[in-house]
Amino acid sequence: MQILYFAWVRERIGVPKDVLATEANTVSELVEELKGRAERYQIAFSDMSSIRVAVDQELAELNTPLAGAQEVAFFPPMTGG
Amino acid sequence: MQILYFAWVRERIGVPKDVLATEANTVSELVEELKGRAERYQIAFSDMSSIRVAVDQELAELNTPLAGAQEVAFFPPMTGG
Amino acid sequence: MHVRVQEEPFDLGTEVDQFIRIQDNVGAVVTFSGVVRDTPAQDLDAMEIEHYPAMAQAALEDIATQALNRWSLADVIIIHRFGRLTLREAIMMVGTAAPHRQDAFAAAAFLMDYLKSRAPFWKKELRGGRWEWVSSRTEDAEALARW
Amino acid sequence: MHVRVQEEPFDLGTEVDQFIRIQDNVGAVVTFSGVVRDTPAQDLDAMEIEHYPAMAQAALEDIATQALNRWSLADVIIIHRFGRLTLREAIMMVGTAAPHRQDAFAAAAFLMDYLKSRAPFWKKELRGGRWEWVSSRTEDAEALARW
Repeated sequence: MQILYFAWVRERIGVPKDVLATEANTVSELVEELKGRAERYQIAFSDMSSIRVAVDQELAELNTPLAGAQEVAFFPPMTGG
Repeated sequence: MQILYFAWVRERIGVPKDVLATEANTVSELVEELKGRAERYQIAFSDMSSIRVAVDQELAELNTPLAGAQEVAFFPPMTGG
Repeated sequence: MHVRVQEEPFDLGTEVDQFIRIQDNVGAVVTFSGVVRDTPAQDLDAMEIEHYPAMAQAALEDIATQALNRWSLADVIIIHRFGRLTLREAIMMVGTAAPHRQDAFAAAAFLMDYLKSRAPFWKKELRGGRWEWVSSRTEDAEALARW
Repeated sequence: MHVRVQEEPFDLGTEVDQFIRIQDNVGAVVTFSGVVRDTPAQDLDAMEIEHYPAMAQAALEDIATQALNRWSLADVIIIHRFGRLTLREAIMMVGTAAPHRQDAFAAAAFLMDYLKSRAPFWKKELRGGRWEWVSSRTEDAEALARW
Protein backbone atom coordinates (compact mmCIF):
# COMPACT_ATOMS: atom_id res chain seq x y z
CA MET A 1 0.00 0.00 0.00
CA GLN A 2 1.17 3.50 -0.82
CA ILE A 3 0.85 6.07 1.96
CA LEU A 4 1.12 9.69 0.82
CA TYR A 5 1.65 12.80 2.93
CA PHE A 6 0.98 16.39 1.92
CA ALA A 7 1.70 19.89 3.22
CA TRP A 8 2.78 20.05 6.88
CA VAL A 9 1.98 16.37 7.41
CA ARG A 10 4.63 15.60 4.78
CA GLU A 11 7.05 18.07 6.40
CA ARG A 12 6.60 16.59 9.88
CA ILE A 13 6.97 13.02 8.70
CA GLY A 14 9.94 14.00 6.55
CA VAL A 15 9.04 11.97 3.46
CA PRO A 16 6.34 12.39 0.81
CA LYS A 17 5.39 8.74 0.89
CA ASP A 18 5.83 5.31 2.41
CA VAL A 19 5.20 2.00 0.76
CA LEU A 20 4.26 -0.75 3.16
CA ALA A 21 2.40 -4.00 3.58
CA THR A 22 -0.19 -3.60 6.31
CA GLU A 23 -2.94 -5.64 7.87
CA ALA A 24 -4.75 -2.57 9.19
CA ASN A 25 -8.50 -2.91 8.63
CA THR A 26 -9.33 0.79 8.91
CA VAL A 27 -7.64 4.18 8.51
CA SER A 28 -7.52 4.39 12.32
CA GLU A 29 -5.60 1.14 12.61
CA LEU A 30 -3.20 2.31 9.93
CA VAL A 31 -2.54 5.53 11.84
CA GLU A 32 -1.76 3.53 14.99
CA GLU A 33 0.62 1.33 13.02
CA LEU A 34 2.37 4.36 11.51
CA LYS A 35 2.74 5.99 14.94
CA GLY A 36 4.69 2.95 16.02
CA ARG A 37 7.29 3.49 13.30
CA ALA A 38 9.00 6.61 14.65
CA GLU A 39 8.45 9.64 16.84
CA ARG A 40 7.93 11.97 13.84
CA TYR A 41 4.82 9.95 12.91
CA GLN A 42 3.57 10.28 16.48
CA ILE A 43 4.06 14.04 16.27
CA ALA A 44 2.42 14.33 12.86
CA PHE A 45 -0.60 12.29 13.99
CA SER A 46 -0.82 13.64 17.54
CA ASP A 47 -4.00 15.64 16.83
CA MET A 48 -6.16 13.71 14.39
CA SER A 49 -8.81 16.47 14.38
CA SER A 50 -6.44 18.47 12.19
CA ILE A 51 -5.76 15.60 9.79
CA ARG A 52 -7.80 14.71 6.72
CA VAL A 53 -7.54 11.45 4.85
CA ALA A 54 -8.25 10.11 1.38
CA VAL A 55 -8.48 6.43 0.47
CA ASP A 56 -7.82 5.75 -3.21
CA GLN A 57 -8.22 9.50 -3.93
CA GLU A 58 -11.59 9.83 -2.24
CA LEU A 59 -12.07 11.72 1.02
CA ALA A 60 -12.53 9.24 3.84
CA GLU A 61 -12.94 9.00 7.61
CA LEU A 62 -10.91 7.37 10.39
CA ASN A 63 -13.26 4.39 10.41
CA THR A 64 -13.19 3.90 6.63
CA PRO A 65 -12.24 0.26 5.89
CA LEU A 66 -9.04 -0.34 3.94
CA ALA A 67 -10.00 -3.65 2.27
CA GLY A 68 -8.63 -3.50 -1.28
CA ALA A 69 -7.26 0.01 -0.93
CA GLN A 70 -4.11 0.83 -2.92
CA GLU A 71 -3.38 4.35 -1.73
CA VAL A 72 -4.03 6.25 1.47
CA ALA A 73 -3.16 9.94 1.79
CA PHE A 74 -2.91 12.08 4.94
CA PHE A 75 -2.96 15.86 4.87
CA PRO A 76 -4.13 18.98 6.74
CA PRO A 77 -7.54 20.56 6.08
CA MET A 78 -7.53 21.75 2.49
CA THR A 79 -6.98 25.40 1.65
CA GLY A 80 -7.67 25.55 -2.05
CA GLY A 81 -9.81 28.02 -3.91
CA MET B 1 -43.56 70.25 -15.70
CA GLN B 2 -42.15 67.60 -18.04
CA ILE B 3 -44.00 64.30 -18.14
CA LEU B 4 -42.07 61.43 -19.73
CA TYR B 5 -43.37 58.06 -20.91
CA PHE B 6 -41.34 54.94 -21.59
CA ALA B 7 -41.82 51.52 -23.19
CA TRP B 8 -45.48 50.49 -23.71
CA VAL B 9 -46.73 53.46 -21.68
CA ARG B 10 -45.10 55.70 -24.31
CA GLU B 11 -46.56 53.57 -27.11
CA ARG B 12 -50.10 53.69 -25.70
CA ILE B 13 -49.99 57.42 -25.07
CA GLY B 14 -48.44 57.98 -28.47
CA VAL B 15 -45.89 60.60 -27.49
CA PRO B 16 -42.64 60.34 -25.50
CA LYS B 17 -43.42 63.41 -23.43
CA ASP B 18 -45.84 66.15 -22.49
CA VAL B 19 -45.00 69.56 -21.08
CA LEU B 20 -47.72 71.03 -18.93
CA ALA B 21 -48.51 73.36 -16.08
CA THR B 22 -50.32 71.43 -13.36
CA GLU B 23 -51.62 72.07 -9.90
CA ALA B 24 -51.66 68.39 -9.00
CA ASN B 25 -50.30 67.88 -5.47
CA THR B 26 -49.42 64.23 -5.87
CA VAL B 27 -48.57 61.71 -8.57
CA SER B 28 -52.09 60.34 -8.19
CA GLU B 29 -53.69 63.68 -8.87
CA LEU B 30 -51.45 64.13 -11.90
CA VAL B 31 -52.58 60.75 -13.26
CA GLU B 32 -56.25 61.76 -12.88
CA GLU B 33 -55.52 65.01 -14.67
CA LEU B 34 -53.76 63.20 -17.53
CA LYS B 35 -56.63 60.71 -17.87
CA GLY B 36 -58.89 63.67 -18.55
CA ARG B 37 -56.84 64.70 -21.59
CA ALA B 38 -57.72 61.88 -23.98
CA GLU B 39 -58.84 58.27 -24.11
CA ARG B 40 -55.32 56.99 -24.85
CA TYR B 41 -54.23 58.31 -21.42
CA GLN B 42 -57.18 56.54 -19.81
CA ILE B 43 -56.11 53.30 -21.52
CA ALA B 44 -52.45 53.71 -20.60
CA PHE B 45 -53.29 54.42 -16.94
CA SER B 46 -56.21 51.96 -16.64
CA ASP B 47 -54.25 49.54 -14.42
CA MET B 48 -51.95 51.52 -12.16
CA SER B 49 -50.60 48.33 -10.56
CA SER B 50 -48.59 47.82 -13.76
CA ILE B 51 -47.25 51.38 -13.85
CA ARG B 52 -44.13 52.63 -12.12
CA VAL B 53 -43.29 56.27 -11.61
CA ALA B 54 -40.22 58.40 -11.03
CA VAL B 55 -40.26 61.99 -9.77
CA ASP B 56 -37.16 63.95 -10.73
CA GLN B 57 -35.44 60.69 -11.71
CA GLU B 58 -36.09 58.97 -8.38
CA LEU B 59 -38.53 56.05 -8.05
CA ALA B 60 -41.68 57.31 -6.37
CA GLU B 61 -45.19 56.22 -5.32
CA LEU B 62 -48.68 57.35 -6.27
CA ASN B 63 -48.92 59.43 -3.12
CA THR B 64 -45.52 61.11 -3.60
CA PRO B 65 -46.00 64.90 -3.43
CA LEU B 66 -45.11 66.91 -6.51
CA ALA B 67 -44.19 70.19 -4.82
CA GLY B 68 -41.18 71.57 -6.68
CA ALA B 69 -40.91 68.61 -9.06
CA GLN B 70 -39.59 69.34 -12.57
CA GLU B 71 -39.97 65.95 -14.20
CA VAL B 72 -42.31 62.99 -13.71
CA ALA B 73 -41.89 59.77 -15.66
CA PHE B 74 -44.33 56.88 -16.10
CA PHE B 75 -43.28 53.44 -17.28
CA PRO B 76 -43.94 49.70 -16.91
CA PRO B 77 -42.09 47.58 -14.32
CA MET B 78 -38.42 47.64 -15.29
CA THR B 79 -36.83 44.72 -17.10
CA GLY B 80 -33.15 45.60 -17.10
CA GLY B 81 -30.26 43.36 -16.14
CA MET C 1 -16.84 52.56 -8.66
CA HIS C 2 -17.30 52.28 -12.42
CA VAL C 3 -20.72 52.72 -13.99
CA ARG C 4 -21.34 52.94 -17.71
CA VAL C 5 -24.57 53.14 -19.68
CA GLN C 6 -23.75 52.71 -23.34
CA GLU C 7 -25.07 51.76 -26.74
CA GLU C 8 -21.83 50.17 -28.00
CA PRO C 9 -21.12 46.49 -27.45
CA PHE C 10 -18.49 45.72 -24.83
CA ASP C 11 -16.08 42.86 -24.58
CA LEU C 12 -16.70 40.93 -21.39
CA GLY C 13 -13.22 39.37 -21.23
CA THR C 14 -11.54 42.75 -21.63
CA GLU C 15 -13.73 44.35 -18.98
CA VAL C 16 -13.18 41.54 -16.47
CA ASP C 17 -9.45 41.67 -17.10
CA GLN C 18 -9.23 45.42 -16.65
CA PHE C 19 -11.42 45.37 -13.58
CA ILE C 20 -9.10 42.85 -11.93
CA ARG C 21 -5.97 44.67 -13.05
CA ILE C 22 -6.90 47.95 -11.37
CA GLN C 23 -7.59 46.29 -8.01
CA ASP C 24 -4.94 46.73 -5.43
CA ASN C 25 -5.46 44.12 -2.81
CA VAL C 26 -8.45 41.88 -3.27
CA GLY C 27 -8.76 38.13 -2.89
CA ALA C 28 -12.05 37.59 -4.68
CA VAL C 29 -13.66 38.89 -7.85
CA VAL C 30 -17.19 37.90 -8.91
CA THR C 31 -18.68 38.87 -12.25
CA PHE C 32 -22.15 38.41 -13.63
CA SER C 33 -23.01 38.85 -17.26
CA GLY C 34 -26.45 38.88 -18.83
CA VAL C 35 -26.53 37.62 -22.39
CA VAL C 36 -29.26 37.79 -25.07
CA ARG C 37 -30.64 34.28 -25.29
CA ASP C 38 -33.11 32.76 -27.66
CA THR C 39 -36.78 32.19 -26.86
CA PRO C 40 -37.97 28.62 -26.20
CA ALA C 41 -39.49 28.75 -29.73
CA GLN C 42 -36.07 29.80 -31.07
CA ASP C 43 -37.55 32.70 -32.98
CA LEU C 44 -35.67 35.64 -31.52
CA ASP C 45 -34.35 37.98 -34.20
CA ALA C 46 -33.23 40.91 -32.09
CA MET C 47 -33.59 42.69 -28.78
CA GLU C 48 -34.09 46.39 -28.27
CA ILE C 49 -33.44 48.00 -24.91
CA GLU C 50 -35.13 51.31 -24.14
CA HIS C 51 -33.85 53.33 -21.22
CA TYR C 52 -34.53 56.56 -19.36
CA PRO C 53 -31.32 58.44 -20.13
CA ALA C 54 -31.54 61.12 -17.43
CA MET C 55 -32.17 58.49 -14.74
CA ALA C 56 -30.24 55.36 -15.78
CA GLN C 57 -26.70 56.37 -14.84
CA ALA C 58 -27.76 57.83 -11.49
CA ALA C 59 -29.90 54.78 -10.67
CA LEU C 60 -26.99 52.41 -11.33
CA GLU C 61 -24.60 54.59 -9.32
CA ASP C 62 -27.07 54.58 -6.46
CA ILE C 63 -27.33 50.78 -6.52
CA ALA C 64 -23.52 50.48 -6.66
CA THR C 65 -23.18 52.86 -3.70
CA GLN C 66 -25.66 50.83 -1.67
CA ALA C 67 -23.59 47.70 -2.32
CA LEU C 68 -20.35 49.47 -1.37
CA ASN C 69 -21.91 50.67 1.90
CA ARG C 70 -23.35 47.31 2.76
CA TRP C 71 -20.49 44.89 2.12
CA SER C 72 -16.77 45.02 2.58
CA LEU C 73 -15.92 45.68 -1.07
CA ALA C 74 -12.89 47.14 -2.78
CA ASP C 75 -14.69 48.05 -6.00
CA VAL C 76 -17.83 47.64 -8.12
CA ILE C 77 -18.37 47.85 -11.85
CA ILE C 78 -21.70 48.02 -13.71
CA ILE C 79 -22.03 48.27 -17.47
CA HIS C 80 -25.49 48.30 -19.07
CA ARG C 81 -26.26 48.61 -22.74
CA PHE C 82 -29.25 50.12 -24.50
CA GLY C 83 -30.35 50.07 -28.15
CA ARG C 84 -30.33 47.13 -30.54
CA LEU C 85 -28.72 43.81 -29.56
CA THR C 86 -28.49 40.45 -31.26
CA LEU C 87 -28.43 36.88 -30.03
CA ARG C 88 -25.54 36.04 -27.68
CA GLU C 89 -24.49 39.64 -27.19
CA ALA C 90 -23.76 40.79 -23.63
CA ILE C 91 -26.57 43.00 -22.30
CA MET C 92 -24.83 44.03 -19.13
CA MET C 93 -22.31 43.02 -16.53
CA VAL C 94 -21.63 43.63 -12.88
CA GLY C 95 -18.37 42.93 -11.12
CA THR C 96 -17.47 43.01 -7.43
CA ALA C 97 -13.99 42.89 -5.93
CA ALA C 98 -13.54 42.12 -2.23
CA PRO C 99 -11.06 40.77 0.29
CA HIS C 100 -13.37 37.77 0.89
CA ARG C 101 -15.58 35.75 -1.42
CA GLN C 102 -18.78 35.94 0.63
CA ASP C 103 -18.90 39.72 0.25
CA ALA C 104 -18.13 39.54 -3.47
CA PHE C 105 -20.89 36.95 -4.08
CA ALA C 106 -23.55 38.61 -1.94
CA ALA C 107 -22.91 42.06 -3.40
CA ALA C 108 -23.04 40.78 -7.00
CA ALA C 109 -26.36 38.99 -6.35
CA PHE C 110 -27.73 42.12 -4.64
CA LEU C 111 -26.67 44.32 -7.57
CA MET C 112 -28.45 42.01 -10.00
CA ASP C 113 -31.66 41.82 -7.96
CA TYR C 114 -31.75 45.60 -7.74
CA LEU C 115 -30.85 46.14 -11.36
CA LYS C 116 -33.63 43.85 -12.53
CA SER C 117 -36.37 45.78 -10.72
CA ARG C 118 -35.00 49.25 -10.06
CA ALA C 119 -32.94 50.32 -13.06
CA PRO C 120 -34.91 52.12 -15.79
CA PHE C 121 -34.37 49.78 -18.73
CA TRP C 122 -37.07 47.96 -20.74
CA LYS C 123 -36.46 45.04 -23.06
CA LYS C 124 -38.36 44.43 -26.25
CA GLU C 125 -37.95 41.30 -28.36
CA LEU C 126 -38.34 40.93 -32.12
CA ARG C 127 -39.86 37.47 -32.60
CA GLY C 128 -40.93 36.30 -36.02
CA GLY C 129 -41.24 39.87 -37.29
CA ARG C 130 -43.20 41.17 -34.28
CA TRP C 131 -41.89 43.35 -31.46
CA GLU C 132 -43.04 42.42 -27.97
CA TRP C 133 -42.18 43.96 -24.61
CA VAL C 134 -40.58 41.54 -22.18
CA SER C 135 -42.79 41.13 -19.11
CA SER C 136 -41.29 41.69 -15.72
CA ARG C 137 -41.05 38.53 -13.66
CA THR C 138 -42.79 38.44 -10.29
CA GLU C 139 -39.79 36.58 -8.88
CA ASP C 140 -37.55 39.51 -9.79
CA ALA C 141 -39.62 41.93 -7.73
CA GLU C 142 -39.80 39.38 -4.90
CA ALA C 143 -36.04 38.85 -4.99
CA LEU C 144 -35.58 42.30 -3.44
CA ALA C 145 -37.29 41.20 -0.24
CA ARG C 146 -34.28 39.19 0.89
CA TRP C 147 -31.95 42.21 1.13
CA MET D 1 -17.71 20.75 -18.25
CA HIS D 2 -14.16 22.09 -18.32
CA VAL D 3 -11.75 21.29 -15.50
CA ARG D 4 -8.06 22.13 -15.56
CA VAL D 5 -5.37 21.75 -12.91
CA GLN D 6 -2.28 23.54 -14.10
CA GLU D 7 0.98 25.14 -13.07
CA GLU D 8 0.97 27.85 -15.79
CA PRO D 9 -0.70 31.20 -15.20
CA PHE D 10 -3.98 31.74 -17.00
CA ASP D 11 -5.56 34.89 -18.29
CA LEU D 12 -8.90 35.44 -16.62
CA GLY D 13 -10.31 37.71 -19.33
CA THR D 14 -9.45 35.20 -22.06
CA GLU D 15 -10.98 32.33 -20.12
CA VAL D 16 -14.20 34.21 -19.35
CA ASP D 17 -14.48 35.27 -22.97
CA GLN D 18 -13.97 31.77 -24.31
CA PHE D 19 -16.32 30.26 -21.77
CA ILE D 20 -19.10 32.62 -22.89
CA ARG D 21 -18.31 32.14 -26.58
CA ILE D 22 -18.82 28.37 -26.49
CA GLN D 23 -22.20 28.62 -24.79
CA ASP D 24 -25.15 28.08 -26.99
CA ASN D 25 -28.16 29.49 -25.27
CA VAL D 26 -27.57 30.89 -21.83
CA GLY D 27 -28.83 34.10 -20.28
CA ALA D 28 -26.51 34.31 -17.30
CA VAL D 29 -22.82 33.75 -16.69
CA VAL D 30 -21.21 34.06 -13.25
CA THR D 31 -17.49 33.88 -12.68
CA PHE D 32 -15.47 33.83 -9.51
CA SER D 33 -11.76 34.37 -9.40
CA GLY D 34 -9.45 33.96 -6.45
CA VAL D 35 -6.42 36.22 -6.50
CA VAL D 36 -3.22 36.24 -4.41
CA ARG D 37 -3.61 39.14 -2.02
CA ASP D 38 -1.18 40.65 0.41
CA THR D 39 -1.16 39.95 4.14
CA PRO D 40 -2.43 42.65 6.51
CA ALA D 41 1.26 43.28 7.34
CA GLN D 42 1.96 43.66 3.59
CA ASP D 43 4.88 41.26 3.77
CA LEU D 44 3.81 38.61 1.26
CA ASP D 45 6.62 37.70 -1.12
CA ALA D 46 5.13 34.64 -2.80
CA MET D 47 2.59 31.86 -2.52
CA GLU D 48 3.19 28.20 -3.17
CA ILE D 49 0.33 25.81 -3.77
CA GLU D 50 0.89 22.12 -3.13
CA HIS D 51 -1.61 19.67 -4.55
CA TYR D 52 -2.35 15.95 -4.65
CA PRO D 53 -1.92 15.31 -8.36
CA ALA D 54 -3.71 11.96 -8.60
CA MET D 55 -6.74 13.31 -6.77
CA ALA D 56 -7.06 17.00 -7.71
CA GLN D 57 -8.51 16.71 -11.21
CA ALA D 58 -11.01 14.01 -10.17
CA ALA D 59 -12.08 15.97 -7.07
CA LEU D 60 -12.77 19.10 -9.12
CA GLU D 61 -14.66 17.09 -11.75
CA ASP D 62 -16.74 15.52 -9.01
CA ILE D 63 -17.61 18.94 -7.54
CA ALA D 64 -18.50 20.23 -11.03
CA THR D 65 -20.72 17.21 -11.66
CA GLN D 66 -22.54 17.77 -8.38
CA ALA D 67 -23.26 21.37 -9.41
CA LEU D 68 -24.48 20.28 -12.86
CA ASN D 69 -26.82 17.74 -11.27
CA ARG D 70 -28.17 20.13 -8.72
CA TRP D 71 -28.89 23.29 -10.71
CA SER D 72 -30.18 23.98 -14.16
CA LEU D 73 -26.81 24.78 -15.73
CA ALA D 74 -25.58 24.79 -19.29
CA ASP D 75 -21.89 24.53 -18.40
CA VAL D 76 -19.26 24.76 -15.67
CA ILE D 77 -15.58 25.65 -15.80
CA ILE D 78 -13.00 25.22 -13.04
CA ILE D 79 -9.33 26.14 -13.38
CA HIS D 80 -6.99 25.73 -10.40
CA ARG D 81 -3.29 26.43 -10.34
CA PHE D 82 -0.52 24.84 -8.31
CA GLY D 83 3.14 25.77 -7.82
CA ARG D 84 4.61 29.24 -7.26
CA LEU D 85 2.43 32.35 -7.55
CA THR D 86 3.10 36.02 -6.94
CA LEU D 87 0.98 38.90 -5.67
CA ARG D 88 -2.14 39.66 -7.75
CA GLU D 89 -1.92 36.46 -9.81
CA ALA D 90 -5.11 34.48 -10.30
CA ILE D 91 -5.09 31.31 -8.18
CA MET D 92 -8.21 29.79 -9.67
CA MET D 93 -11.52 30.54 -11.29
CA VAL D 94 -14.92 28.97 -11.56
CA GLY D 95 -17.56 29.89 -14.10
CA THR D 96 -21.19 28.86 -14.41
CA ALA D 97 -23.48 29.39 -17.39
CA ALA D 98 -27.24 29.01 -16.99
CA PRO D 99 -30.54 30.08 -18.48
CA HIS D 100 -31.32 32.03 -15.27
CA ARG D 101 -29.17 34.04 -12.91
CA GLN D 102 -30.26 32.37 -9.66
CA ASP D 103 -28.88 29.01 -10.82
CA ALA D 104 -25.66 30.57 -12.06
CA PHE D 105 -25.08 32.41 -8.75
CA ALA D 106 -26.00 29.51 -6.47
CA ALA D 107 -23.88 27.02 -8.40
CA ALA D 108 -20.83 29.31 -8.41
CA ALA D 109 -21.10 29.86 -4.64
CA PHE D 110 -21.54 26.11 -4.12
CA LEU D 111 -18.48 25.33 -6.26
CA MET D 112 -16.40 27.76 -4.22
CA ASP D 113 -17.55 26.43 -0.85
CA TYR D 114 -16.76 22.88 -1.94
CA LEU D 115 -13.45 23.80 -3.51
CA LYS D 116 -12.28 25.55 -0.35
CA SER D 117 -12.78 22.51 1.86
CA ARG D 118 -12.81 19.49 -0.43
CA ALA D 119 -10.26 20.01 -3.17
CA PRO D 120 -6.76 18.75 -2.32
CA PHE D 121 -4.75 21.97 -2.52
CA TRP D 122 -2.72 23.56 0.26
CA LYS D 123 -1.44 27.13 0.27
CA LYS D 124 1.85 28.23 1.77
CA GLU D 125 2.90 31.86 2.07
CA LEU D 126 6.41 33.31 1.98
CA ARG D 127 6.35 36.21 4.44
CA GLY D 128 9.49 38.11 5.30
CA GLY D 129 11.67 35.19 4.23
CA ARG D 130 9.66 32.52 6.12
CA TRP D 131 7.29 29.97 4.63
CA GLU D 132 4.07 29.40 6.52
CA TRP D 133 1.14 27.12 5.74
CA VAL D 134 -2.16 28.96 5.40
CA SER D 135 -4.60 27.77 8.07
CA SER D 136 -8.00 26.55 7.00
CA ARG D 137 -10.80 28.84 8.11
CA THR D 138 -13.53 27.37 10.30
CA GLU D 139 -16.08 29.38 8.31
CA ASP D 140 -15.00 27.59 5.13
CA ALA D 141 -15.80 24.19 6.62
CA GLU D 142 -19.06 25.55 8.03
CA ALA D 143 -20.04 27.05 4.67
CA LEU D 144 -20.70 23.53 3.36
CA ALA D 145 -23.56 23.05 5.80
CA ARG D 146 -25.86 25.29 3.82
CA TRP D 147 -25.86 23.05 0.71
